[in-house]
Amino acid sequence: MTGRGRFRFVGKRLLQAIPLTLVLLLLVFAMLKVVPGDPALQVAGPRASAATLEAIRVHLGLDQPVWLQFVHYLGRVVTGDLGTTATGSTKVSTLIASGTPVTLVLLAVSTVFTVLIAGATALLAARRPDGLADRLINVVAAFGVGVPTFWLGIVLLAGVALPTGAFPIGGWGDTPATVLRAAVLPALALSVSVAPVLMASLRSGIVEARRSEYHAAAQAAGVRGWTLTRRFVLRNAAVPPVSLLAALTTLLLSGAVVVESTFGLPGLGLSLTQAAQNRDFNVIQGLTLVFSLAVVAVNLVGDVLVALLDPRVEV
Amino acid sequence: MNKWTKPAAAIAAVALVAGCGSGTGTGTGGSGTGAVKASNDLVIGRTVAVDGMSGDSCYGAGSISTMPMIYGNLLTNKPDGSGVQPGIAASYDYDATARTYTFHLREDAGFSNGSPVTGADVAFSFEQWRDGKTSGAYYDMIKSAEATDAHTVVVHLTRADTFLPALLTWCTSTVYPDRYAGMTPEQFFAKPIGAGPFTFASWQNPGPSETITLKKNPHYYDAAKGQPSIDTVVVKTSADASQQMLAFQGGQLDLIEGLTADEGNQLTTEQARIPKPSQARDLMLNSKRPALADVNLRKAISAAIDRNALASVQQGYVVPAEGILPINVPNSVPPTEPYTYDLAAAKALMAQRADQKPVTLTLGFEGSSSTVKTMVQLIRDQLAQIGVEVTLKPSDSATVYSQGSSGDFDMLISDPSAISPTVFDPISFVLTAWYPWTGADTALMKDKFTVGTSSTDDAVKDAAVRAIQDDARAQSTVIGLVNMSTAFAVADYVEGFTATPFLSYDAAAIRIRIRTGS
Amino acid sequence: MTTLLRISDLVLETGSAEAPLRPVSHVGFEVSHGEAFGLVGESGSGKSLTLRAVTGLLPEGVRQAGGTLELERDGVLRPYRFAEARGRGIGMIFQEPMTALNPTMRVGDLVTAGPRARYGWSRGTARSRALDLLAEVGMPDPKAQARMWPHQLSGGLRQRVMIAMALATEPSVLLCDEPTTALDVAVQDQILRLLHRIRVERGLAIVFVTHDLGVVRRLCDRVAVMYAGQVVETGRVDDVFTRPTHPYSAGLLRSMPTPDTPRDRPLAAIPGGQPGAGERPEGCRFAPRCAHALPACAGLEHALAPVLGSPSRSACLRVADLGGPPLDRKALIV
Amino acid sequence: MVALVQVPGRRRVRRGSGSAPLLTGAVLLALLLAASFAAGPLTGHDPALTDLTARFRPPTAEHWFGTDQLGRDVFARVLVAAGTDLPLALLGAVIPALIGIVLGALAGYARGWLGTAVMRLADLIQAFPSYILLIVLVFLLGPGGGSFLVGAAVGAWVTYARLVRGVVLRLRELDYVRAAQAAGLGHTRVLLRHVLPNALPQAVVYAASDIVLALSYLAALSYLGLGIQAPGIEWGQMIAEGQPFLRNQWWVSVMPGLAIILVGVAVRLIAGGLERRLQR
Repeated sequence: MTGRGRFRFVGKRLLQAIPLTLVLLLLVFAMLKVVPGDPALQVAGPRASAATLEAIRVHLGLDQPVWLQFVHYLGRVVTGDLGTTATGSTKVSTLIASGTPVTLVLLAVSTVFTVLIAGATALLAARRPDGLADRLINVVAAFGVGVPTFWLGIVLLAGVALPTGAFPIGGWGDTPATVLRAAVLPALALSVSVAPVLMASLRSGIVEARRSEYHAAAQAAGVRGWTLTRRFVLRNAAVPPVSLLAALTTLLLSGAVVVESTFGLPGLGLSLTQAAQNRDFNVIQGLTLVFSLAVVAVNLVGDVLVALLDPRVEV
Repeated sequence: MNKWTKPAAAIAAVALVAGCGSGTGTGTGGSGTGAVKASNDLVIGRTVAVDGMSGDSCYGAGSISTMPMIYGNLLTNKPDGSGVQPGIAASYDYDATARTYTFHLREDAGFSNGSPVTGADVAFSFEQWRDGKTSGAYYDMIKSAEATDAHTVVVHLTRADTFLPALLTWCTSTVYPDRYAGMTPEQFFAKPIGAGPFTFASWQNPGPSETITLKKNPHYYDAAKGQPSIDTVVVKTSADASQQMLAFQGGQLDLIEGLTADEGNQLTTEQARIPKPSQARDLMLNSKRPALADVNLRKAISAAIDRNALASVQQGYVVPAEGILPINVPNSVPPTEPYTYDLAAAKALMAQRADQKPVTLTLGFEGSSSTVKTMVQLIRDQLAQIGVEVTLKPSDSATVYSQGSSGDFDMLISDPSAISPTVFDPISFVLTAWYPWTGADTALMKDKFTVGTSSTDDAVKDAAVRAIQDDARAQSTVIGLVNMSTAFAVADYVEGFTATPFLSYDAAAIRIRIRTGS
Repeated sequence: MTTLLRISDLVLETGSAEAPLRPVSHVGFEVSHGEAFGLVGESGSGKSLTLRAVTGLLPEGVRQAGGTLELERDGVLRPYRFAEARGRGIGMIFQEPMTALNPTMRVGDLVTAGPRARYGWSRGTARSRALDLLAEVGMPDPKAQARMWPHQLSGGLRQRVMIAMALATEPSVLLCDEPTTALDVAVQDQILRLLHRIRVERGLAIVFVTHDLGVVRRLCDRVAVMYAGQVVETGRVDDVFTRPTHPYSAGLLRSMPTPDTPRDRPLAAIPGGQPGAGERPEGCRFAPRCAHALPACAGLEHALAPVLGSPSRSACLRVADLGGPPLDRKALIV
Repeated sequence: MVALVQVPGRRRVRRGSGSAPLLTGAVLLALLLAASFAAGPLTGHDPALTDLTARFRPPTAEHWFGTDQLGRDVFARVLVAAGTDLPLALLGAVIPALIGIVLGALAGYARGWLGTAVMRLADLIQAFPSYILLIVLVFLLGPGGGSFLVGAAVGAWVTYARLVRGVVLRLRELDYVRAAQAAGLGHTRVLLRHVLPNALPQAVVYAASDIVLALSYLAALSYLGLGIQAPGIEWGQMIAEGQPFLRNQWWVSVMPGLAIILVGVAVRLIAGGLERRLQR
């Protein structure tokens, strides 16, 4: 693929993502119409008079046709106005702005853990397919998928954080060092359930690459050591997992929601959980939008990455 | 030898290092005397977020303990809960006939920005309290406040009132610099300036998992006495009480507010500080709901609740309620006829209902506390015995409040706790919130509240309180469940901490035994 | 000419250690400097496995259970370590250039990956060497093609890349595993010419594994015929092709396709099929299919031995009394 | 829920009938399910009975898993909870599988707008992380097992639909399927005869990982108070209730966690065994 071809490919995928994004927005907008309750009442509070409510309805554009309301909604989303929380104390956009870095750091650290755990175990398991290590890792991986993330989180808190004192028991940090330390255990709990999925895919990729003719040919041509592993095994073995990227990310995001609640990390997931518990509509709506747009973006990145890693992929 | 071993081992090693992290907790944790902490910082854990930085919006336990740290009050509670004591005001005079209070301010009180607290500041503050959107109603007896000199403020009332001194200890009575020191209210409350022992430094992730950091205020009025002793206060809020307990045991928290029996029972007796039970826990019944409009159902519910059982699961922290108001508060008297558990009577009352349809009710409560969760399960089981089916509905405290205020509930658990040394304090909550929320008739309570708060005679006050309790029993829209102690978990190296019965405590007096030398 | 590569008594096993199967048993041959050596046989005869064993790149599950592999170094034949020999001395070309070229690497990078890993060539050195090598193997526009991905090239060009890759470490012997099987006839010819040219220019020794006798005839100096995991006859190409000393070689030659017979036609001249590794008879493995077999053939495994009156060596018990007339020369014209 | 393409335990199809693991897993689940209906008689304790005099008893011969903060028998409750968790997790995987197979077949056979519509819908669904979709649906529909099932059905059918559609697209070009259609066999017959057998092994693997995922999501929801509500008894909810006592009365929340892991292992055994059988 030439440079221009790549550019065009990315552009094409971006264009393809636009209708999906619009439909997503429509869907999230439609949530507003499905939920029982008067949005004007939410804004005005319970003690508002009928006149106030009517004024707010006009102000919110609730007296206009639905399509126009949707256009207005789009306008508000574009300008970052997602309303306030149910108690009115905080803007949803503020909540998202403060929660996003937390969730991103958590996701980043878990991704690192997931890749390290999956990479190391996959390499180990692939050394001898069906060997003792391979079988053992497979069994452990099956357990890993089955262990409930939140339960593991509790156990890590009581069993690791408490006795060692090396990690904060719940909560987040305020400096890079404390933030990273706070992310370690939650990320670990998260990785345990996600790493096996990546591991399985990576392992079969490695086995396949190692059995390949190009691997033998490279060896015959004198390629050895880390170059052989990196350029003739890992690079090729990375293609199937990268095509899993979107699926893995949604799995990680799902897990992050649970883990943030377990560890009390002030991220988007905790906000979502608390909003669901407190039936805070605006927050749910805003966060749903953020999460789904993130997935669309990740899908996009995943497709582009696959194309970069595997030049054979049709552009 | 396979080529794979080396990279695999290298990655595994990296994973191990990354997984282990480094560093140690802030505290040494540990138990027994002689425990010390590495730094002069107090890390406080709690489950309830503050309600903002404005005193006007203060209603929850988080704000009740935080506001006095930042702003300071004219008067404060005596640690044993028996009355008020001087704060920013060194003394006050009251003239019942002239309906005026005169406050004499301390001359050494200063705001965190360095300017001294003057009469003008206090007069401005009185106006802000009275005009507040949320809590202004408590201050409706105030006609005007004026600074007669730099350290004297005269407050004129519309009626005789003995409640004001207690009110001035509340978290709503926050002393502000005059005209918010030249800032808009938005600017001011984003980075408030106060005369309390600590200065606002930062407020991260406002909400259920917020972190508030406060620094020592060098201009605090007791600075000469070496108060506050602590350099930094960090308040960490988390909805998960059990997690906080672990953090405390791991030495990562030095103090936990709002400790309940479940958590307290996991601590040593020195660590769990339990004041006398003076927090009422009531059940609100929304009489605007068709089923609950029938007083027979409300009374049946009251009779079907076994308050001894509720108390027994939290021994040492909780006693059964006799009325709706907290005990161990000055002028608190029980109703003429205390609650009794009588299943037969409850069933009889159920049979007397006008509408014999089966009853299904939701029960809202603040879900972060395991003791509340246990309590509501027991209530659900108990009410099932008279055929009332209960659906439990946990939320966070802000949501419970908004459910109550918007009337969006069948039954709601709430705590009309005393936060100042007079029973008229919880009565005022019930009068302005609980009763309107449940659709109760407020006429008698309003009347008796005025009678009680305009008198200086304890007998008059007691009689008014008893009438209020009896009225509550008759209406049964608010039902007393238990009286609780809100306890504190205090690390062994924390000294000078006194657990007061009113949720707030004197943070300025707290000292930390720190590690000396290297 | 001195011996460059000597394989002796090579035994390859698969399956469990208790009951192993031997796809290759006691195979040996020698290749001299600059010599082209052919290893022919049907699929399953073990010729490709033998070649792989020379570089130590046996497929999973196949192991070397015996034998000595020696390579000349400073005038002396000595056993070699695979990892060493691969980068210096032995190069290899694979049958399917499509699967043998890493699809995720550009042609230029691929060609010099070996010496870069081994000698730590700088990027610049590697790039200019890659262009030289690509030019040497006759890539029409090395600069442009170095930037391409393998899948963008035609089969013939891919095989040229494969050859360039094998030449990058300056081997003294090039192992070719059916290098033209996957290619069009016209392209086959180009590749064969290329290999011949390189051999001459570089003074390379080449080991050709193929089932195409025509190729052997055209390119090789000496040949070994393999059947069921054994070498049944070895000798100079001229001798073996004109006067085969083993009935199997003779049959093979008789069935040799002329340019107009379909490529994968079975060996019509010999009835039956080659036995698999698990079903080999005692004694001479060809005996069940051999028109000349005696009862003694089934009992005795006959090792390669010199043949009276011929420079070849044969594994046939009856080589002396069969002798046989020379083959019809017409069949050998390619 | 999203069934992922690669799941440990799947790739290795060893020789053997797979009967032993299949049987072990099935027996484990069957025993657990059966015990859930007879938890009371089996343990000698009423799982719902609060006994404030018997709070926090550690595991003994009387109370195998100890008692909780209300003096209820944890073993009896763990067993009863199996009756909530297992059927819901099972349905949470089977319902979307059925929906996905039907929609996938539809998308494969019906070229044109219908097929496109189904696949676009699949794209849309996949834009939501499964658990977040679940939370949103629970929010819209209210907490409870029904909402959970709807959420699972909406989220997890996509994988099956894609799988079946792929097989249909591949098979419809094959001669024998054409012949079958020419011979007058309906789409349903072709689907049952030719498509399902081809898609089944992988669908079973997906479903197995979906059951495990569904269980962990159900437990997570309930743990957060959004799933099964008391007085319903559910493992995640039990873990949440026992969490405050984790240090001194660990059994209250550790036991239900172990139960979840046990089910995960049993499902994995069954899936592995079934797959081996189906691929023979």
